[in-house]
Amino acid sequence: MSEWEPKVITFLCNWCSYGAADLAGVSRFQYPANIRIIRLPCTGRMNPKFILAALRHGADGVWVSGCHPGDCHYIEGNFYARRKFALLKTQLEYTGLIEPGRVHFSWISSAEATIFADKARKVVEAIKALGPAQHFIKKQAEVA
Amino acid sequence: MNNPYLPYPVRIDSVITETEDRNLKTFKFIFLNPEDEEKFKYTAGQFAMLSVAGQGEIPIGIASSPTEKGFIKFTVNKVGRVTTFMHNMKAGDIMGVRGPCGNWYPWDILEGKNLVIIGGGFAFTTLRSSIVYMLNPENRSKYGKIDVVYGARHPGLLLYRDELAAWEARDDINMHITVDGTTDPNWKYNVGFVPAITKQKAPSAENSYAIICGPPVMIKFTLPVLTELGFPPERIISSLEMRMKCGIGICGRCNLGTEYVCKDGPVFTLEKLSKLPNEY
Amino acid sequence: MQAYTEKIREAAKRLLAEKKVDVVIGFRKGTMPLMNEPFQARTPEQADLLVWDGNCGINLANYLPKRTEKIAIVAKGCDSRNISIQILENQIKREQLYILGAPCKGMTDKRKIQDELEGKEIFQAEEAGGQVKVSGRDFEKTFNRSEYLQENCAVCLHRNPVISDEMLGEPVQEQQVECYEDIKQIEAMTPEEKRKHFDALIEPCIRCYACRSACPACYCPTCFVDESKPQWVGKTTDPTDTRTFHFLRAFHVAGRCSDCGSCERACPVGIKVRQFTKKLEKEVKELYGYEAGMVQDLRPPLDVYRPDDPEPFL
Amino acid sequence: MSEMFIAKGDFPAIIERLMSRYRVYAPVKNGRYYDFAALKEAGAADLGFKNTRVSPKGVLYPQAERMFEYSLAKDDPEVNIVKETPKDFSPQVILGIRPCDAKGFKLDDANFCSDKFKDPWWAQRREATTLIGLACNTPSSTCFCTTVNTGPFDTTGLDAMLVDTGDGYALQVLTEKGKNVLGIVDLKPAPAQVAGKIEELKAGAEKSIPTAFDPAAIAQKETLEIFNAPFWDEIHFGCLNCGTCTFLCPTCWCFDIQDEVQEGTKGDRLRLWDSCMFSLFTFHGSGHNPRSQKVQRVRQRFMHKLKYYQDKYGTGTACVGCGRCVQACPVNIDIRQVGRILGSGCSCPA
Repeated sequence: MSEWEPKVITFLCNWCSYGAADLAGVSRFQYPANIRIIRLPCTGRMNPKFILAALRHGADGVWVSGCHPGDCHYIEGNFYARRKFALLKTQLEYTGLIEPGRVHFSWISSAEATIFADKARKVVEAIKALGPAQHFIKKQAEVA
Repeated sequence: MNNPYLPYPVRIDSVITETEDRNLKTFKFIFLNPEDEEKFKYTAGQFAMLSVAGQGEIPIGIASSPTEKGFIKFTVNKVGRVTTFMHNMKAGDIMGVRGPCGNWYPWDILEGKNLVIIGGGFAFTTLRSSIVYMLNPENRSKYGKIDVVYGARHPGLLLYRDELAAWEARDDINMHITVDGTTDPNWKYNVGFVPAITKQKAPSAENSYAIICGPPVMIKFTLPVLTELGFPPERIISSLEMRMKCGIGICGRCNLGTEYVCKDGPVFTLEKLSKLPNEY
Repeated sequence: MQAYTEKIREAAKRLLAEKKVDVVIGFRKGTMPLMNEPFQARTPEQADLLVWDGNCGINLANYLPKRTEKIAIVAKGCDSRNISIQILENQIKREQLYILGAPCKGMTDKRKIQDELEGKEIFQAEEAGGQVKVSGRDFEKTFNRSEYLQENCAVCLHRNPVISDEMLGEPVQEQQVECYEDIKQIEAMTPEEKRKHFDALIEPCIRCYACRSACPACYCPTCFVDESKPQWVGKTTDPTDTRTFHFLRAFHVAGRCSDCGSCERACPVGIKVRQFTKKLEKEVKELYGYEAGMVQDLRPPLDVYRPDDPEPFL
Repeated sequence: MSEMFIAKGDFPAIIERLMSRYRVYAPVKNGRYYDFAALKEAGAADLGFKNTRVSPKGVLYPQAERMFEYSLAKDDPEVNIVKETPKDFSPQVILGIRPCDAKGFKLDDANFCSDKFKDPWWAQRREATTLIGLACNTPSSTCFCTTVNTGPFDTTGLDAMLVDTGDGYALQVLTEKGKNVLGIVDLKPAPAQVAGKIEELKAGAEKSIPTAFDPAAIAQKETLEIFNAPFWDEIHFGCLNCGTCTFLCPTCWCFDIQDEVQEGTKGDRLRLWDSCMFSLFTFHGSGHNPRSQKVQRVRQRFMHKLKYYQDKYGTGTACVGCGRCVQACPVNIDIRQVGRILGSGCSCPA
């Protein structure tokens, strides 16, 4: 598996973290190419089903990032998201669906390109350390 | 063992957008294996299960007529998962067709009778099949007078407009095309709801059968008109829609009393329907 | 608790006769030992069929959403908490309801009693005092009800109804119990052990969704398992699909679950599905100090926020 | 046909002999409940059961079954062509099936194999399966098989039947199929007194099952009269539409067909048990739902079992009285009670 590179589905809020990714790009900051970005209007749009869907379809990790609490473009979207994430992460780990370290959350503003690149590296590193995801991938149904 | 669930592979020969809202497209299929066409021998009024690999299957009335050889046609409304997917498919794509399923309009009984065909909206597909079938030179003499009342909300929603115009020009079929309303100053046909136009044209019930297909609300208001014109329930024929999966009377979901709509229907007389639970 | 029977009948007759309500929702005696059937009395005569004992485990709040008539309903602690959630979530209006509060000493777990009988079949069961006497072909046995309660009842902290228009009895004393013992045991496991534990737990699942259907907090117009565009979860008993189902089902009731145990009671194959929901209950309590339905106008935790909410996920 | 005898001590060896030639399904204790499972070792079979939690229909008609497979890869010359999946229809035996469940298979046959269409998977598995039943000496209190035209010693659906006589099993071979399968094991003729013992057990068992309702009375009623009767309001109230009854039932055959795709390049067409209790069951793509209300779905289940099937086939109800739904219903809706109400036409305390 030396050539294995993780796939990390990354949900970024349009107003902050996506801007940070953009800025990181135009600033030519290096960050791993393992992340596959999906733009969301707001982390408040983030549905736990999206994360499960990504993992079911074979993502090795998921990273969700949005505006810092208090800076939401829609005033309070990420405040709601925050509660969902807290419960979701605990429950994912509690039920053993995924190992700790496969699902990441962060708040990154559109100015924080260095932080974005840095976090991207950390996320990919953590997921690499865990190896390929195995247990929660939907395979061909085991049926008669 | 012959597997009734296995679709015949077909190639999409053409896709025609029928209506202005682009929600209805007519798919013309050609069987990949010519011998399958022989096995898929159908009668006007039957339906088939259209199968898209990876999406699922849907029951759709056969719009082509058994007298049209070499292809089969279906007009599909975009509503759910399979139909939406189909609307994005193109000529040349491969999919599947299974059937034919269900019963058909009782052509043996209808011989020598006058026919009043009433259709609304996109429920005109098996009626188109029936009309083409009857107008075929070999068959036309078997039936008496044919009256067709066909309505849509506005002219842009009528199906098969070229054919409607051609039928309009013939003298062996009386077309009564109508729309609920139109802003087209050149509209040369009727304006009004199907029940009203049926009442106005008042086709004779003498030696006649009525076949009616359309949205429930149209059927609800047209049935009293037909009764008024003197059609008894056993001479009013309709076709039901149900959610279906197997299409061959096994999977159970289209069950109505003792009948399976997919196998024992979808064509029922009003008399038969009055004895069945009204869960359709 | 059987003393409630007379009071329920009396109240039902009165409310129906005075036309204060159109129906009274309660239980009637079941055809099976240790079972009662949810029942709605529409006439004072039918009110005489209403009963109450330790076999009223199904959460009656389940029969309320989207109803329009005036309803009297018998509510245990958990039922009343679900009713208040339903009121908050506009499933039913408070004005429509006349709540007959039933302080509760827990519901009998039929399966636990059955387990003690070495496969022998119970023909009859009688409840008296704190005891259940069961009998069958050539046997008779008496159990202390308190030792054979549904697991959720054994660790219930809110036995008294939180809202009511009329109480059927004096409030009972609340229990002082450690209610998260099994959750803590699971928390202490390694990720691998956790996965194995839950895989074994849901292995018998036949995906009938009885747990969802029995849940008084499940009333989404379209359940996620029924969505087809996109389809979030497959419909076979494939392990990943079953895991997804149980995970999302529990997550959907996070902070709205009163731990009434209806899901577990309804499961035809005996899966302890509460192990999913109880953890979320614990987290919600620890993180946000919220317990489902305990305070009338407090919305469920995923519906609200505080600017200084903890961020344990960062 | 002839009556044989197997001493209990010899029984495991007999199962092993059968296993050497056939896939053998037998009741196996799994936690609190019994299930029919393919035996890996003879000792796992446990005939000390009342009945299994889920009916054995899954042996012939699995809860999920791959019907077809296909490729979705663009460069595959056979892309999008749906093809049959190879399947194993080798001979198998269900050992210890109760007479009611075996009778249930016969009722299912009418649905799966009609005059016009044969369900290939059901038909082939059915053909490959030999049913060695086990008579019920001590029926459960929820049993009402005798009401619905079968019984604890009913042999109609079976190829052979075992009767537990205490120290051993008396074995009646009933069909050619049963004879062929059991031909591979050494059997001793039953001692003379066994026949009397069987009669005694049979009489005792039948006597212990009360008549629950009158199917003929339901058959005689007008469909629409009971369909529109007011008692459904009361019958349906407690129902959670959980579908447990339909999943456990030996004669609930309804299924769904679903496509599942793996990695976008290949996929399966699956069929899965479905239930008339679910609102999605009849939900049209257009949004219309002919059975959108709970009361309609509950009515459909009972009407189909107790009325429509009787009217359609004239061979009695689509219920074999196994009592599983009565035992497992979380809200204690009792089909026996419903049968009484349908037959009498009212919900007065019947």
